[in-house]
Amino acid sequence: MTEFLTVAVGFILAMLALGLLSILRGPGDADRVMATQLIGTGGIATLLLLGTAASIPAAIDVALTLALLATFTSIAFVKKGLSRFAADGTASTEDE
Amino acid sequence: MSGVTVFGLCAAAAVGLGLYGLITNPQPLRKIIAFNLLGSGVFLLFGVVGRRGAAAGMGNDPVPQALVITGVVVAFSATALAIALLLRLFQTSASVARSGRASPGDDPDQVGG
Amino acid sequence: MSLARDVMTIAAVSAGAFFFLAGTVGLLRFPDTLTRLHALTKADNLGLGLVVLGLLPQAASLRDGLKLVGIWLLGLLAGATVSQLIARAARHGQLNR
Amino acid sequence: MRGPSGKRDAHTGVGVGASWRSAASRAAWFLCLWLVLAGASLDDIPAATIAVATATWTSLRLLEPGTSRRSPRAILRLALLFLYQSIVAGVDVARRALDPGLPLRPGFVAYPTRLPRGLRRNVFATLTSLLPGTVPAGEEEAQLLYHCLDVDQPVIAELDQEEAALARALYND
Amino acid sequence: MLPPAPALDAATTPSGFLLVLSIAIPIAGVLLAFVLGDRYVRLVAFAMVPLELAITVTIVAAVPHSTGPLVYLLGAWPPPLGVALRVDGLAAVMLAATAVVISAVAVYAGAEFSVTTTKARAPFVFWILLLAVWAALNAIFVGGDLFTLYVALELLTFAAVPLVSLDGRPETLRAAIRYLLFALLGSVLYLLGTALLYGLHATLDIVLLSHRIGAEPASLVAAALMTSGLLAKTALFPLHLWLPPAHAGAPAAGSAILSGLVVKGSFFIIVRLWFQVMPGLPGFAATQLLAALGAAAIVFGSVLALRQERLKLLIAYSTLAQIGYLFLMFPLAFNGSGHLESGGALAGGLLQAASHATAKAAMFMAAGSIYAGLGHDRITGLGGIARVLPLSVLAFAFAGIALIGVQPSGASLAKDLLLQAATERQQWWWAVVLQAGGVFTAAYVLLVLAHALAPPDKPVVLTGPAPRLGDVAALVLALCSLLLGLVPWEPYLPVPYISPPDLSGLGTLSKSLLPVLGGVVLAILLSPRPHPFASSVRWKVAIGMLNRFRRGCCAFSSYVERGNGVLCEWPAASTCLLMLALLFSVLMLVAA
Amino acid sequence: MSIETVIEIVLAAVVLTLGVWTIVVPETFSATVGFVAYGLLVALIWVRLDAADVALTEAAIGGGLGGVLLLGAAARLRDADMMADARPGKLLRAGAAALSVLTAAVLAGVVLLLPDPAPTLAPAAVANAWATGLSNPVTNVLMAFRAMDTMLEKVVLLLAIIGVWSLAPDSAWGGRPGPRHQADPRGVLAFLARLLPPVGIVIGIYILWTGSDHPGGAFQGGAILASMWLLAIMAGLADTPLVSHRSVRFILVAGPGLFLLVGLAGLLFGAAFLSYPPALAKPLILGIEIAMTLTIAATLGLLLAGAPERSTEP
Repeated sequence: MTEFLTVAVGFILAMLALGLLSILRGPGDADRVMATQLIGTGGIATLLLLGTAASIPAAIDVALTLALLATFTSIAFVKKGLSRFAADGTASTEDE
Repeated sequence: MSGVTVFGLCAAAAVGLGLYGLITNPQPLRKIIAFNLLGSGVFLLFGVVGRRGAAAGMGNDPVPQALVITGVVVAFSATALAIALLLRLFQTSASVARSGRASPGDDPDQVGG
Repeated sequence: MSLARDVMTIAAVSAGAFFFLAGTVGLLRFPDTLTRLHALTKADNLGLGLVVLGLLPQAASLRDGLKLVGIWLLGLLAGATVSQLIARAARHGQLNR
Repeated sequence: MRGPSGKRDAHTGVGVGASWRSAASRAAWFLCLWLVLAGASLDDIPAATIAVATATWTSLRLLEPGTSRRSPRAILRLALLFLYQSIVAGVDVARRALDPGLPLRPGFVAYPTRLPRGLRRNVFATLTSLLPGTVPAGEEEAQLLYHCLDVDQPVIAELDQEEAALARALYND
Repeated sequence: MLPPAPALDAATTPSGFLLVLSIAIPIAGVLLAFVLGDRYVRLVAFAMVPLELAITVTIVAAVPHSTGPLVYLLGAWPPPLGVALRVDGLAAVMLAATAVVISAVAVYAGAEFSVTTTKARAPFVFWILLLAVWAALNAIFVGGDLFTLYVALELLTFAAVPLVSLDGRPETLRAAIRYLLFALLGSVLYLLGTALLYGLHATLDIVLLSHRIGAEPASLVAAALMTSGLLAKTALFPLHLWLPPAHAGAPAAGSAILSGLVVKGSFFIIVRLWFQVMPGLPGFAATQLLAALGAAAIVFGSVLALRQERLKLLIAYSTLAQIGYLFLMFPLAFNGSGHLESGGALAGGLLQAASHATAKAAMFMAAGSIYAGLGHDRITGLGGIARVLPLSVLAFAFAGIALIGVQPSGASLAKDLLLQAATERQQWWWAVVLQAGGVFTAAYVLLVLAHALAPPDKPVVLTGPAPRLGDVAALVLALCSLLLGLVPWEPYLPVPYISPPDLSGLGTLSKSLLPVLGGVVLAILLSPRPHPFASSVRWKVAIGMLNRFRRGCCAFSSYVERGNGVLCEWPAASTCLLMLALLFSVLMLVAA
Repeated sequence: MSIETVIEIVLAAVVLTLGVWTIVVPETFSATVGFVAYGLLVALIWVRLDAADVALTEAAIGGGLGGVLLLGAAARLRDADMMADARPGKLLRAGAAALSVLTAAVLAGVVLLLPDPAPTLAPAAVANAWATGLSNPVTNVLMAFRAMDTMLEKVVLLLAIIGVWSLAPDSAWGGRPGPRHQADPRGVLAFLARLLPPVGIVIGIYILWTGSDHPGGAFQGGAILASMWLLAIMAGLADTPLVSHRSVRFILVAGPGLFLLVGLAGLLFGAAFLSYPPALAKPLILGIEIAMTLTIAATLGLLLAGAPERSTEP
C-alpha cells in the first residue's frame, strides 16, 4: 500500500508542477494567483497521501492548516491588487 | 539516508538561488523575497541536519527544529519590518514625485483575462 | 477485510489522481482565465475529495477520518469562494481591456 | 462540523430566545469540531471551553442569527444533490479537458435569482460555483452573472432546481 | 552518541544570577515602557538605566574575584541541551563600556527626547530602543551559545534599524532599508554557519564547541560563513555600504549608539568565534586577510572622512576607519604554534573597541549639539562655534584626542599593546599601519577643530538653546575615553605590561606630537576644501609650495571616493561579501 | 534508487523550479506568487523530513500571513521602480551567478561530508522530558531547554512592532494601523469572513493546545488566529485597534512579560532563571504558551496591518 500511495504522491506532484508552470506563465495576475489555489488542493492531497504513506499523523494537521489558509493569498490579491475594480462586489451592485 | 541527501542538496541550491537574487535584483521587494528564499534554504539545512540526527524514536532531532521555528519567526518579523519600511518609503517618495505627474493611468496588465 | 480496504483506497486514490490529471490538462489547454478557473476548482476539488475518500479506510481512527472529511469541506469552501473572487476579478479585467 | 453548518442552525424565533438558541446550536457545532480535532479527553476541558466560547462569540458577532426554518430532510437532499452535482461537474470538466476537440463555448449567463442579496445569495452562489460548468462571476441587481464553459447547456434550469432545493432546505419562510 | 560533556563549567557560579539580570532588567524596561505608553516611557528608562548600571558595576566587580568566568546555566540545564551565560574579562570590559555609553546617551537624550503632546512618537521609540539595544548587547556579551547569539544579534538589528529612520525622511528610510537588508544577509550567513556546526558537533555552546571542533572542512566553511556574515554587520571595508548613510541620518543620540556600540556587537562575536571557538583553525593567511581589510578600511574611511562636507558624515566615515583598526589585532595575536593567542594583541583590540565606543559616542553627541545650535553641520560653516558652543567643541576635541591615541587615552594604550605585539610577532607592516591610522585620525579631527576654532565670517547665530547637560555628558564620555589608559586592566584583559603614564616625558610628547603633525599635513593635502587659515599670507606661501603635491593627493582621494562609490553599490558589496566568505573558506582550508 | 527517493527528487525539483522562477521572472508580482507557492510546497518537504512542527509553522506563515504580506506589498508597489537600485551589468550578474553557484556547490559538498552517524541531541531531549511533563520534544526545547532563545525571539517580535509603528507620521501616532478596509458587507469576501474565523479559532486553539504533546504550539496557533483576525479586517468586518490603547499594548507584551515573570520567579524561588518546578512545569508552560499565543496573534496581525495611518479622531 505504501508503494502505491507514494506513487500517487509522485503523480499528483507532477501534475501540480505542470499546472503551476502553465498558470504561473500568466498572462494575467489572476491566472498566477490561481497557482496558490492549485497548491491549496493539490498540496493538501499530497500532504495527506504523504502522511499516510510515511505514517506521520501530524501531516493531517498540516493539511488542515493549509486548507484553512489556502484562500488567503487570493484574498490579498483581490483586496489589494484590484481595489479600484472593487472585485469583492462593491462596484457591481449598489444597495438594493 | 538518500532522501536526506536530496533535500540537503536542495537546501544548498536554495541558498545559492537566494544569494543570486539578493545580489542582482534591483527591486527592494525582490531582494526581500530572495532573502526569504535564502532563509528557507538555511532552515532546510537545519531540517536535514536534524533528520540525520534522528534517534531515540524521533524522526528528527528536536533541537534544530526548535531553532528553525525561532528562526522562522525572526525572519518573518524581519520581512514585515522591511516591507513596512518599503511601503513607507514608497508613500513618502510618491508624495514627492506625484506633485509633478498626472495620476497614473490604468495599467491594462493589472488583471488577467 | 484489509484487502477490501486496500482495493477501495487504490480505486479512489487512482480516480482522484485521474481528476488531478484532468484538471492539469484543463489548465494547460483551456484558453482563458475564466475557463481555467473551472478546471482548477471543479476537477481538483473532486480529485481531493476522491483522495480523501481513498484514505478514509486507511485512517487510524474515526476521528482521523472525520478530520479528513473536514479538510475536504474546508477545501471546498475555499475553492468555491476563491473561484468567485477570482472570477469577478478576471471579469472586471476583461471589461477593462 | 464547520462554519456554514453553524450558520444554518439559526432557528425561527424572535429576540433573545432565538439568539440564545442559535448560540447554543453553533456552540454545539464548534464542540463537535473540537472533538473531531482533539478527541474527547478530560484534560482538554479548559481548552475546549475557551475554544468553543470564543468561536461562538466571534461567530455571533460576525454573523447574526438567522430567522428562517430549516428542514433536516431537505438539507440531506440538498447535500446529496450537491455531492452529485460536484461529481458531475468534475467529470464534465475532465471530459472537456481531455476531449481532443476541446468542446468549449464559454460565455456569461445571467440568472435572475429570487434570493435577496447578502447571506442567502452568497450561500447560493457558493453552492452553485461547484455546479457543472458554472462559476459565479458577479452580480447585477437581481441577477447573478455566471461564467459558463458551455452556454448551450441548460444552465438556467439547473440553477433553478438548485435554488429550489436550497430554499426548501434552509430558507423556507 | 554524544561524548560526555566536559565538566568545565557545568555549574552556576555564585554571582551568576547577575548575568541573567543584566539581560532581564532592560527587557523588563522595554516591556514596561511599552505598556505604560508615551507619557511614562522616559521615566521607565531613567529608572532602568541606574539599575542596570549598578548591575553592570557589580558584575564587573565580581569578575576579578572569580577563578574562571562567571557562569549561569539557564533553567539549570547544562549545555549542550541547555544554554549557558558566561562573563569573562572580555565580556566584562564590553559590558562596562556599554553601560557607560548608554548612561551618557540617556543623559544627553533626556532633553531631546522628552514627550510633548505633539511629538510623542520619536521619544517613545527612542527610549524603548535604547533599552532594547542594551539588552541585546548584554545578551551578546554574556551569551554562551551561538544560536542565542544569533537571536541577540537580530534583537540588536531590530533595535538599531528604527533608530536610523526615526525622523522618517525618505533618505533615512532608504538608509534603514539598506541597513536592514544587508544586516539580514549577514545574519543569514551566520545562521548557515551555525547549522553546519550543529550538524557536525550537535552543540552550539561556545565552550563545548571549542573542545569538539577540529579542522573538518565543514567547520572551516561554517566559520568562514559566520565570519563574513558578522563582518557585514560590523561594516568592515568593503562591506560598509550601509554604514555612513545610516549613522549619519539617525538623530545624534541614535548615531552615538549605532556607531559607538551596535557595530561592536557583531565584532565581539567575531572575537569569540576566532579566539575562543576555534583559536587553532583560522591560520596565518586568514588573519592577514582580516587585517588587510582593516588597513584598507583605515585608508578609505579616513580619506573619505576628509572629503565630507557634513560633520556627521565625517564622523560616520571615521567610524569606518576605526572599525578597520579593530581588526589589526588578529594577525598580531597569531603565535608561533599557529594559534590565536588571547594575549596583549587581543587586549589591545578590545581596549580599542572600548575607547572607540566612548569617544565616538561623545563625538556624535557633540556633533548633535552643534547641529542643534547652528541648524546645520557643514564643516566649512563651523567658524566661530568654539566661542558660542565651547563645551561641545571641547567634548569633540577631547574625544578626537583620545581617538588619535594621545596618552593616557585608551587608544594609546591599545596602540602600545598592538605595537608591542607587532614587534614580538615580527610583523612590522602592521606597525606601520597602526602608526598611519593614528595620523589619519589626527587629520580629520584636526580638520574639524581648525574650522571650529577659526574666526567666523559673520557672527554666529544660534538657532536653538545649547543643551548644557547633554554637552556635559558628551564631555564626560570623552574624558572617559581619554583616561581609559589609567584604568587597571589586568583583572580583565591580559595586559602584559603597565606603562607608567608619563605625561611629561619627552618620548611621550614626541609620540603624541608625531601623529598630530602628520595629521596636519594630511589634512591640508587631502581635504578638497579651502582651509580656514589659508587666508593668512604665510599659509598661502606654504601651501603654494605644496600645491603640486596637493593636487596629486586630491586626485588620489577623488579616486578613493569614486572607488568607494562603486563598492557602495548593492551588487558590488554583496558580491564582495560572498567573495570574502569563499576566500576565508579557501584560506582556512589551505591552512588546515 | 527506491521509490521514496524518486518522490523526494520530484518534490525537490518542483520546489527548486519555483525557486528559480521566483528569482528570474521579470515581474515582481509573478515572483511573489511564485514564492508563496514555493513556501507552501516547502511545508511538504518538512513533513517528509519528519519535522511536523516546522511544517505547521511553514504552512501557517507561508500559506496565510506571508502570502498576504508579500502579495499586498507587491500590489501596492506596482510602479515603484523609483526605489530600485541600478540594474547590475551583465558582467556583475555573471560574477554573482558564478559566486552563488560556487557557494551552493561548497555547501552541497559540505552537506555530503557531514559525519555519519550524525551527532544528535534527540536522546538527551527525550531523556529530560520528565522535567516538563510535556511529550512534544520540540515544545520542550522551545519552552524549557532553550527558553531563553524563545523569550528573546518574542522580544524581537515586539521590536518589530515598534519598528513598524515608528514609521507612522507624527500626526497619526496612536491611531489605527493601516487603511480602513472597505468591502461589500454582503459580498463574497464578507461571506467567507463571517464563516471562516470561528472555525479558524477552534483550529488555532487546538493547534496551540495539542502542541504540548503533538506537533503544534504557540506560534503556529497564534499565526492561525492572526490570519483569522486579518480576514475579518480585510473584509471590513473588524478594524485595527488604536495603537495607543492600553489593552492592545498589554496583549502585545503579555507573552514575553509572563515568560520573564515566570523566569524571574524561578530565579528567586526555584532552581534557576527559566526553570520550572517539575510539579508545576506543565501548567506554567501552558500558561506562558497561552499568553504567547495571544501576543503572537496580535503581533502578527498588527505587523501585517502596518504603521498607524489614521489619527486618533474617528
